[in-house]
Amino acid sequence: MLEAIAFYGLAALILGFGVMVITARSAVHSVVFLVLNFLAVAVVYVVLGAEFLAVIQVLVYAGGIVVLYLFVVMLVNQKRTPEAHHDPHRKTGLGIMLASAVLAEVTAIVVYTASAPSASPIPVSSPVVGGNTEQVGWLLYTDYLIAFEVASMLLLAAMVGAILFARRMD
Amino acid sequence: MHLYPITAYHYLVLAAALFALGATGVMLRRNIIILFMSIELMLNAVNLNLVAFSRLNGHVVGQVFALFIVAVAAAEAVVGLGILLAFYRNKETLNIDEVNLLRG
Amino acid sequence: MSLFDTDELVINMGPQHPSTHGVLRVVLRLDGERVVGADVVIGYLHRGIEKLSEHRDWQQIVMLTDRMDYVSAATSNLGYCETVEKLMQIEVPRRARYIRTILSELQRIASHNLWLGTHAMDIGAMTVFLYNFRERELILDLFEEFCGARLTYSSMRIGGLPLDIPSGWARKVSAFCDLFETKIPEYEDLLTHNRIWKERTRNIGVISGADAIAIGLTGPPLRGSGVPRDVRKDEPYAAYDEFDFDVPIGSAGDIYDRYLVRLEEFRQSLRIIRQAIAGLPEGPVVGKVPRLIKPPAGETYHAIESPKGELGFFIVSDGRSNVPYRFRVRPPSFCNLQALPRLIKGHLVADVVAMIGSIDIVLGEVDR
Amino acid sequence: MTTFVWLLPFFPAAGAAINGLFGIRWFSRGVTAAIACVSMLVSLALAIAGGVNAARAPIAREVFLGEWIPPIPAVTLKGAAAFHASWVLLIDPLAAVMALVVTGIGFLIHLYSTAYMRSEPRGSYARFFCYLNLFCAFMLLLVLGGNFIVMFVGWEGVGLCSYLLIGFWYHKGSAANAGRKAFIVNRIGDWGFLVGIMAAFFAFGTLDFQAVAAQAGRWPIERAQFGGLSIICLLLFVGAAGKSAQIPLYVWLPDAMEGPTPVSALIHAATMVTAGVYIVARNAVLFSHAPLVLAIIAIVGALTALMAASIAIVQTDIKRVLAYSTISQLGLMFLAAGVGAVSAAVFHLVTHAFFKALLFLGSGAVIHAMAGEQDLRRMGGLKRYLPVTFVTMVVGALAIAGIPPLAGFFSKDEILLQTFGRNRALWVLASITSLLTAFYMFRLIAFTFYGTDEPSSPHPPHEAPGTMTVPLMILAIGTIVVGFMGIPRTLGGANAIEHFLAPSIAETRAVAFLKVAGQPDPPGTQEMIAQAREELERDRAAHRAAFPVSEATEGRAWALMLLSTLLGATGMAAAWRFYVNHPEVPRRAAERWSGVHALLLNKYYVDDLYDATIVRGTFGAARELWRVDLRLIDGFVNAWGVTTRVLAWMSHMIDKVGVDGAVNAAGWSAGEGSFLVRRGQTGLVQNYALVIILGLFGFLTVYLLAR
Amino acid sequence: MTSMGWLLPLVQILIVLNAVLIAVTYMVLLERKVIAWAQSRLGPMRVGPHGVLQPIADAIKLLLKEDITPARADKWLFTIAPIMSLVPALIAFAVIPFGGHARIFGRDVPLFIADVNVGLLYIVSITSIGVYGIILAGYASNSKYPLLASLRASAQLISYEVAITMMLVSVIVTAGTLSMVAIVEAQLHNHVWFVFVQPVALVVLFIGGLAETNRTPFDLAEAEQELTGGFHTEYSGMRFAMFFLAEYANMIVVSAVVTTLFFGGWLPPFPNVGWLAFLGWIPGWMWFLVKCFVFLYVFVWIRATLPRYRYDQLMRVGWKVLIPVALANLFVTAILKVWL
Repeated sequence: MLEAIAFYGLAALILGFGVMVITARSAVHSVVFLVLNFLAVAVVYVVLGAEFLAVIQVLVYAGGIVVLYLFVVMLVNQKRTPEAHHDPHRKTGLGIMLASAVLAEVTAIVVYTASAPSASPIPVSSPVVGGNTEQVGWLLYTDYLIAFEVASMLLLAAMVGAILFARRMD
Repeated sequence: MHLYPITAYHYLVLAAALFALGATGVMLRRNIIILFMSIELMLNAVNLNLVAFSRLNGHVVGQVFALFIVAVAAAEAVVGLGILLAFYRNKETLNIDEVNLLRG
Repeated sequence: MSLFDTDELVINMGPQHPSTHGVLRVVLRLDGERVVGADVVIGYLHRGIEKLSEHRDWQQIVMLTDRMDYVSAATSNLGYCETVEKLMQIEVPRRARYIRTILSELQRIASHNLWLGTHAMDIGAMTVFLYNFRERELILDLFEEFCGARLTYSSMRIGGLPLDIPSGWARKVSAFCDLFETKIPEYEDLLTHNRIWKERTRNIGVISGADAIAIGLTGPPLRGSGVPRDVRKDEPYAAYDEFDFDVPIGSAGDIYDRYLVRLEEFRQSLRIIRQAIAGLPEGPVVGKVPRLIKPPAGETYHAIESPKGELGFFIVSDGRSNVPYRFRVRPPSFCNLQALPRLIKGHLVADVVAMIGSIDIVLGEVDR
Repeated sequence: MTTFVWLLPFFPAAGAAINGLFGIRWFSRGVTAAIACVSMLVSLALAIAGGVNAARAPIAREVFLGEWIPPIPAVTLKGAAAFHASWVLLIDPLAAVMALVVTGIGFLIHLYSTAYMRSEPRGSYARFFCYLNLFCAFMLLLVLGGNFIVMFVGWEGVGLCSYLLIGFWYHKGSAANAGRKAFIVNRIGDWGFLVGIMAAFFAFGTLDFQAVAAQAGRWPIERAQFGGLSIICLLLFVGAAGKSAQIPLYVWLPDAMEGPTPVSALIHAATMVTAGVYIVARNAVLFSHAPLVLAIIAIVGALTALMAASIAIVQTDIKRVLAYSTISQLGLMFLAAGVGAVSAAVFHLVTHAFFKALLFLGSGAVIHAMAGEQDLRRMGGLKRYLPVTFVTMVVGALAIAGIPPLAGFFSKDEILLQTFGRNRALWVLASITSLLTAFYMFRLIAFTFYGTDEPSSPHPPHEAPGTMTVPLMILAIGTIVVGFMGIPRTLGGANAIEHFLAPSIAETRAVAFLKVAGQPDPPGTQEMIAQAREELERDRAAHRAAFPVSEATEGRAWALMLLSTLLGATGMAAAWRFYVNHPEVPRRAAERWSGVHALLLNKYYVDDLYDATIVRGTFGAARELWRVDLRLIDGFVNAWGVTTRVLAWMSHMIDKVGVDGAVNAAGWSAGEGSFLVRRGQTGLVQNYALVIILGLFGFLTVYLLAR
Repeated sequence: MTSMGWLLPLVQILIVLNAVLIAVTYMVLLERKVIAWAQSRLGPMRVGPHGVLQPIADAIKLLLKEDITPARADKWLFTIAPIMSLVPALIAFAVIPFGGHARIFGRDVPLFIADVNVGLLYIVSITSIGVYGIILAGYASNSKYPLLASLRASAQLISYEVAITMMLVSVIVTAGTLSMVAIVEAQLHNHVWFVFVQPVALVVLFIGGLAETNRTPFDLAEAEQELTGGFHTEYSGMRFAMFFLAEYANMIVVSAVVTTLFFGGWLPPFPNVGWLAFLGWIPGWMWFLVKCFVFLYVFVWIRATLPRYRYDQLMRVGWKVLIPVALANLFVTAILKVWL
């Protein structure tokens, strides 16, 4: 029962904040809702037994990436709002329709799968007692070490690239 | 599939909804920054999926993948926003419709 | 900082700002935190003292001079009185000259105390402020005992002093000197060798000796740049020619050097006061002054070394009316402030307050 | 202790890394020198510990550090095998002795260099110590390597360091050229060496020293025929000759004197150049099965010794005299190895390391005092100014001349004795060499320290600082005492070194070797050692039976000893007479035998010969090939070209009319026909995204419908 | 644990929240008093004996003051910013162990709200959320000084967070756990407070803590002499009070974290030394509070002593001193951990 309350409550928050992100008029407001959305997702992670990922979600996403967004939003002091200029070729309505259709289809697939007799009916495993941080770390540094190193190279490259972009051109 | 008890499939549906929301944002908005944020929403939906699968399979590999997605999202945000700033410096706008130098 | 180069930010520092020492207004154009341009706007405290003085009789003007450099009223009084005495060629008794010297050196210490306190406060050292006010309070007590006022003393008269010092005052001054000597190390402990203080002040706001002369700086800012100019030494007035003291000078011409110069002036002032107390002659404190002061027609300029720099008075008398024909002040704060715009260009916002502080201005004197 | 043997090369390598990475930019000279010297000192301490350990239990221990090259399928003489290499260090008496020499002399030379290189700029100073440390690390790897591959890493590494250090003053053209020359000549040797290693692998299926020795022991001794083992040994000897400057590959060593003097002392006298001797000693079993190659080695060694000694007589550059002397002494070592007296060769290697390092460092002090002057003729009378240098250098000269009881006497006498037993002709050559050695050494001493000429240096020469003289003194003491570990039985000694080295170089088929990887000695070690000793004695007896050597009797030993001392004294006396008492004699002699003098002065014209044949030949061949290119191939190509052009013109016409028309028509029709598609290219990112979503939608629809 | 199991955490949360809020208000009094003594003054003396009721008076004043929203401010953000600043500061207390376990009413009650297995990371991530309050406050005020200050503050927070997190990793490596409780227990088992193991980490962490809480000499974001009060220039009344509370709550968090990581949390000094066992008679939470208090005192002491850094100097200290030191420390720690 408790889990159901938590799930539906969090789902409402996540989707609600998501809607606010894409509809807010000011970009700053969007950013704030994005943070709240991420925090709600982090709570979902905790519910799903992924504490480490939840903390990383808050630390890296909410505390790092989104701060970057906020910085950029505040730095680009817009002289005319983007919504002012409208390209006639835009197919916004079609886009929303398609997105809804995709959502409906995915939902249908999941529901069918879940209802299929072969599907395992209940949550398979309860979260590991005492957390799974150690397991994540273990996997990260053994089986996925190469991927880990590649990711670090990617971050380095991104860092260098960003510095190059943002540099004053003189 | 019922509303109760909550299974991993519920989370999959939630993730799908979040993904669709992100996609809608990408379609809807013209401010590039908000576009980026919508992409972040979609990435989060993917992460949610991975964590749900990780729960479903009782294995933490999904979480490890989600960690990599976080890293990639960080790189994407950094480079994307860098490009965006450079773009803004040149054109003084953030309208996606004006990013059209390659139009046919 | 390159992320911030998208916009140039214009901010108004003052006239309502905690560290512009009154109502100075600095319009800063910022590139991020870096100052790319600065306009100094003054006049918010203009009371027209020069013009007012042309409608007051000669003794009344003493009161107006109090309101110029209000943290250093005694030296303003002295400058004015000596100018009129020079115009009228009045001989001031030796005892009066000694007491004037004591008063102006006490005033110098008090003024420097106020400066050091606020300057350190601008840079974030809060305790130094209160330490300095603790000692300044003692000086104000001495002034109160001498003339009854704590800020605007009107402590001098043309031809001498309004009254002799109270009995025991000289001893109290000596006691203060002994006490104050032990307090200077306290300031130094907090600042002189403090890494952060040095980083904030060294090589910041550098001005070379030649530039300082070209701009017209006087007082500690000039001496901080290594020019040994001091009116007390170069053109002695009051009783300064009878005492031994040194003129401290800096070398780099940065904020830190100006700070060191003023700290050394604390010690030199104590030296002068002790000599004056030891050799205080007996006699009257007022010279032969006519009842109605009406200087002969003519003009004169006389300068003294106020705590801020060279304070000069230029007075024209027509010899007929009992008011000055023309009264003009050369205020050191005003002249020193001219260095500010060229000092702060290219520095950071935080340095701006440090530089304003290091010049040591009083807006009452700048605007008059 | 044995487990930590890897620390021996590690410390100098770490010192090199620190100095190389940080020192060049940031460290002061003092810090650089401290790091370099301390790393060597630690290494020395470890080497002493290892030596004590080896003396206590003279067995070979292998230390396995890790895999390197994973197994690669290969074909060997014995069928399919896997070629693989691992990081294995081998510590046995021979390695311990070599490590002690490298670290001990290396440390002293580091210490000496701190003062000698003082006038270098800071960055250059750090670079020098980086190279020097790196050299020591590689040298230790060379002598400690447990298989050919690890040793080869060290082998190439020291070659590299030698190149870097010879060309240390790279802005000086001659130094850079000398470095290149050394490198290229060594390359020839290394080619032989590498092929030798491959051949050894092909023959034995392994490259581990112990295993090779064990295998080779089972092969028949190739007494008459030039078989597989002989080929391997010859190839290995080519490498050894390159590294150790033997005929015909010795020409690089004199030129290598362009490097700083401490480098000459360390690399080109004491350690690296002896690597060739070490190789022969290390593979003594292998070589002992190829007597023909041993004979070649002995002959080459003797000839090299004599030839170099004769050249040294007329050289006027102080360092070149010493360089030829080094070549000559190396020749003696090879002679000893060639006649089967491997332990005598190693003994001479050790003593030579001491006195030659001493002589080089002394010459460095002289050069230092003369402000860079190296020409003997411009020196003289330095005895007064450089008392310490003088005394120590005389000690070194006496040692190399073979005057008892200094180190050189014992080792050289041992070689002469052994040679006499095997071949009288070679003994004659060696004896002449030792006579010449004494002569040219004292000629050098006379030129430098005696004579009436005032030195031509602008300011009076001065004794070097303490950091330079202290190593000199230590080395002088070493020169005096190090010989005592090899006092022959004739003189009532025990010939300790021969016994000490015996397990490493005798027939080691049965010698126990243990893999050590962190654990203490396994139980039964002592028994194994005892058993090994026993078998060793048996093997030696068998060996003696197989190689009949005319046993040195007491009387003969005494006689030879006396004779060699006499020869040394004669050489000294002659030098004294010619260069101190009658300085005009040599000049007259040179005039009288001008042909011989010129021959010697020009080093038997070997360099010119190589230049005329090999170098010119190479250039000439290249030029001829270029001509062939120009005439034959270019002509052919040009003919083709003309043909092609004709064809191309025809093709062009077809293109222009037929193909271009078709293409243009296609382009035009595409351009005109794509007006519909082009509208999709809106430049709106979101429309592209829309297409992605559309694809997703389609995919999902298909999926849903299909299930 | 019966059906009332949910009650205990609730009670704990209530107690901790109230205690923290009271501690924060009295922290203000403590600061004023200590600084006053440092400056040979008396400090607040009027409200209650020696001013002990001053915090209450302050609270009443702040609550009753007019809460002004500037005319052209972004009202919604202007309201949410102080909340986003205060909430992270308060919920960080959830994982701080004030003591071990105690027996209250016959039950075994832990003296911490939660022992999360990623406790330290939790604190780091929660405090990293606090930066939003500052940025949004600066942006929402629609005023230049606050904007400048908030940019300064966020740059400062982000860059010092890197050094702090890296230093925390050193401690984590030493302790081998991320849980706050387990870190304290590790100090018990290792027989030594980690301050003796990781002294460099303590210094860097404390300097970083000063910067994170915007305290002298890193109080650039609210330097009133330069930026007239920084990002909360436009704030007044309760919303200002929230920023105020957040700052002092953050100070307490930093002190508590330092205490837990380096000074053995609730452990008495040298808990394994036999003849010092009598120190164990003082309850653990008292030790914890005493240690925290010492660090809070150091915070105030530093404020009374040092001038303020300049913005670029501050960034230089962060990037060119603290982060390299933290990296080196981490490197050395890792090497020692692996090879010892």
